[in-house]
Amino acid sequence: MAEKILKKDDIGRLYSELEKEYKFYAPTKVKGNIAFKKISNAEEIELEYLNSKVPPKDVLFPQKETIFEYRYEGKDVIIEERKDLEDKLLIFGVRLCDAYSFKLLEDFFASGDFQDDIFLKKRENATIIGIGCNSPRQSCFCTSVGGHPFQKESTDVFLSDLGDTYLVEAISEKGESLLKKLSWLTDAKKADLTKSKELAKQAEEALTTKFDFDLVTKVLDENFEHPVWQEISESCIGCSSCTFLCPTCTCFDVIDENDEYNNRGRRIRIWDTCQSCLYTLETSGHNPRPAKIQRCRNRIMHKFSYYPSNYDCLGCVGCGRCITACPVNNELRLIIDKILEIEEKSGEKVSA
Amino acid sequence: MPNPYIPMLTRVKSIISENEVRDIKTIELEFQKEEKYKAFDYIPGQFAEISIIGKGECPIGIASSPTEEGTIKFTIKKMGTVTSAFHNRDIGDTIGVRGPLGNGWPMEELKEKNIVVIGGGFAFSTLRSLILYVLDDKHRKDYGKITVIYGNRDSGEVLYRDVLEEWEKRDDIEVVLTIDREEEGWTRKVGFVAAIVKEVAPSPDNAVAIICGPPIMIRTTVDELVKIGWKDEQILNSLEMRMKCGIGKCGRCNIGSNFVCIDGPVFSLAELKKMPNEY
Amino acid sequence: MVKFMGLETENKEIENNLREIARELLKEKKVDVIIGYKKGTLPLLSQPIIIDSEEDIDKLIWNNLCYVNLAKYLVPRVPRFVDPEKGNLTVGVVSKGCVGRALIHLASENKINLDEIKIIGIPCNGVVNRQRIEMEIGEKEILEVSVLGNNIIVKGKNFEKEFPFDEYMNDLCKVCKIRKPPLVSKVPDLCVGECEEYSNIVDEFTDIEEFDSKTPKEKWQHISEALSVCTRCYACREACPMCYCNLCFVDQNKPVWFGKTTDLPDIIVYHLIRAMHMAGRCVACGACSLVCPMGIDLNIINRKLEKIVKERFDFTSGLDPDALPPMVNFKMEDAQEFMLEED
Amino acid sequence: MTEPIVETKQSENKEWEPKIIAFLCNWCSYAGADLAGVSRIQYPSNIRIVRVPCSGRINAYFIIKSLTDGWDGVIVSGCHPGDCHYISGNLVARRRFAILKELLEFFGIEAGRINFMWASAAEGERFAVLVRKATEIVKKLGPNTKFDKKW
Repeated sequence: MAEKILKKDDIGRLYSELEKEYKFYAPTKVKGNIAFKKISNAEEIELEYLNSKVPPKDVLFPQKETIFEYRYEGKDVIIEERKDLEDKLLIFGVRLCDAYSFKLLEDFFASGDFQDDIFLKKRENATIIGIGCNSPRQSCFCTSVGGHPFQKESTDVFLSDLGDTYLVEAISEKGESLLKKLSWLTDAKKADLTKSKELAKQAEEALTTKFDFDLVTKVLDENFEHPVWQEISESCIGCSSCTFLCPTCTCFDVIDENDEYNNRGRRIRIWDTCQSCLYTLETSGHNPRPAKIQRCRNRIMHKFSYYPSNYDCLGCVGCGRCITACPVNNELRLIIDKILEIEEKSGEKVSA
Repeated sequence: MPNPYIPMLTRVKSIISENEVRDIKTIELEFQKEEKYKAFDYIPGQFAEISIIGKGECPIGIASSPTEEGTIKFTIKKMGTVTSAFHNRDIGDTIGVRGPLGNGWPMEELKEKNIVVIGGGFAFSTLRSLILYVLDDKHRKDYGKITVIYGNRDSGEVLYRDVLEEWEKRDDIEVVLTIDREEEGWTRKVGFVAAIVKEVAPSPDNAVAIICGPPIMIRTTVDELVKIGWKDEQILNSLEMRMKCGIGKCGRCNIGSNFVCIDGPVFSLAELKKMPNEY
Repeated sequence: MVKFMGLETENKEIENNLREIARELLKEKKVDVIIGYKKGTLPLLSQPIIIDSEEDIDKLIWNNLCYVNLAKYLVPRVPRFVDPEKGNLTVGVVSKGCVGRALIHLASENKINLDEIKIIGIPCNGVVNRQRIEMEIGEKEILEVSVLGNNIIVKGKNFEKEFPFDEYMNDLCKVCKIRKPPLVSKVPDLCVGECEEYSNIVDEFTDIEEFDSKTPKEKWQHISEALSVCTRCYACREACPMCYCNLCFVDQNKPVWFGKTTDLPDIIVYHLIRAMHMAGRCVACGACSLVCPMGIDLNIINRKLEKIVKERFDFTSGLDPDALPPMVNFKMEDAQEFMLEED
Repeated sequence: MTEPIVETKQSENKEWEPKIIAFLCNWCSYAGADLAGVSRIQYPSNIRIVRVPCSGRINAYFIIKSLTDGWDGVIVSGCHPGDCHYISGNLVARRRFAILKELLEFFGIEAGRINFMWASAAEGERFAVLVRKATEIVKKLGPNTKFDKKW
């Protein structure tokens, strides 16, 4: 299908046409931060943004989510499954690193003998409209983890910001059928395509942080007990900013919430984090990961060693949120540097 | 694929208080729908997420054997919020069950082999399941000699007295019971499990040792076994870990890249030695 | 390699003094390790650093971005502050006023032995309110920050903006009366560097008058809106030097006291009870607000607490290691106007 | 929790009545309430009493948890200052209550929902009067909705 052009002034029209069919999620300003929320007005859409504070995984895997509801009738329990999973979702204006995270999440939740039906159903019913990242931040490193500021593959429809207009490309079948509904879009010219390509190139060049993650994985696999972990975890204060703002973190806790006056309740899941002491604390009092060193290590190992060995890809999309969020600036780039230093040092020894 | 987080509903059929202190109970559950029971196809050593809806969920090893038809059993010690709530249940109460989960004891690999079962204290539940399974008429011929070494702090803590007595009467299974300290009226062995293992000295030839118990018992027992020629591959353990989902999604029960809930809970000592020491 | 970013400031003198003192302390073996700040890798940030050799001394910095309260690393001690053989090491702590206060208050709660630390006092003129600046800059990337005179100059691609420092410093710093670590008469050689003796701190609390005069409805509106974005990551708790409990009340599960979700009632309850626990203990460092990834401003609550404690119990935390904290203390004549009485 | 609860939060037909949880210290206020009962002094039936060893046992958890659990008001009553069975439990508690009350006000939550009082074992009459007063305050404030969760 041919590429189309969407004028920036026509976003409102796009919204009002799609809003009837889809639950329309878009980046919008909430208390000074960009967040993906279900919007009720096209004016709220904020497309000129760096990236959202809380990643858009929040839409498909919200911080608090009902697994099922229940009712007590005497000694009987009646379980009611969720009915809203069939709603059609539209996630508009997602950065490409986050769009890629949806693929990772989907692969993770679909892996193994048990599939997470709740997430997968939502994912199936969600259409993702991605937007190219013209000016990546200093803390971004998507190209090192197999992404790209203009990586179209993980979206359904792809937008690139050409100044006054957006170039619109349908990437998947879902995207094509969505574009068919927007028949009023004009056709793109060759110059627009060239411009988009140019922007992509510029964006790629703007990314200065680059890592060889194959090497990182190799070093991590060999150095579980290395003293560098002590150094890495030293200044960590054990808050969970990095994990809560991570687009690929999936850990959750399961809780029963009761409405005691009405003999009903719901089993919910809420985000949990490997940085919390309670995460692994057993009822007996034994804790397999009792200190910060183990918890910090678990986070890094999970993303860059366990993920590759279990799912054959890195558990990171290079969005840089953990880098900007860390309050003590104990950030990922430094950690990776320290890990790679192990390899350099051992290399020196061999050559010496 | 149905939502894997939704429990199947069962009812409490019977409750047995297992020990003198009365903080361990065995609860027998009957499925509310017959077809759900049919679908609940498990082997010894697997566990299930059982929940009191409104209180929470916890992973418990299945104590009954697939050969005991009609119901499933769990032995629960009163420890935290959910397990305490289990101790307050009455007959007829509704209980949710999700499972079976985990890999369980490798029943196929154990065939034709001698089995040495070593248990300590309350961790005997999945071992009970295993022994009942092997002793069943349908399966007995598939397996070799069975030796059971079961240790407890005192005689009041011995679980499953009825089946133990039955086993002691049989001649195709050797049962060695022990308690830590001498006690009046106790006619069986006295001493820590490791010491008894040394005394019994089970032969490693064509055999597999299955060990469940507190960490200190496991460590000392494994030392003894290694001394008399057992190999790491022949020693099986069942691990415990904090779990929420039981299906490899909630993240917390990983040891290295393995999840205890889906790759375990049964690991051989050889496998454990390859994993980081985070359990 | 990641580039470390400095902050161009005019207080080089403080920095030089600090390094001088630190060097001497290490050389004369008065301390085993020093904890201080070093340059961060992002503008508007600094990093804590632990130093045990003289080579690293030049990494120590001091500027208006040093907002982490270093007392946090002493309770409990990070592994490097404990020698497997010698036990607790003597730690030199680069301290602005509030870090010094935190250390002294923790000593009054018997969490720190003042003989095992040295306070390297620094006169602080306030830390930059980074969240406020980030929010006002909005969706543009900040690449460089400098403080010159009374101006914070923020530069990025195609923009440069100036913020007056006295307005864009952290709200608690604006009203701070204890800018240098307090001297402790009982342990006279506790402080090296610039410290000061404080007696009778007068505070009018004019800054929260406006909020205090609001109607309950307006207050609720403000508080519930501000807190509604909380993700319950507990960064505020983890950054707070006073939050050292092994198991926080929100994590307790036998029994479960309060909900863990991000529903508004649960968020409010968390912040309310945490505030309760801060009464008479908060040292007004503002770390909780400055580390919040969502940029929630908790300062106003801390100020209110300070006011209640000052007015009711005439107590200022972190001045005297021998003073009994107000919440474990009582006076027969404490005001009780709030108690229900017969008409 | 799982057992059916007979009482419902609001009876729809009648005029709304607040539900108040009262934590009474074992030595003074509980005995005071007892005395009020024995002396047939009437006080509102809105309160449900929990006996605690000392008002010093009560911290913010109990009070806030009561509010989150749906109680419309909380009363804490202990011995008069100086009369505490444990010498100073009520005095330490008084500081806690002062802070909690002011904080609630600051958060914009109706501080009138929580009421503190002293009542000795001999003051059955006073107990009844104060409970009446507290009930009126809470009744005026209306149902406690700030801590309601969405269902």
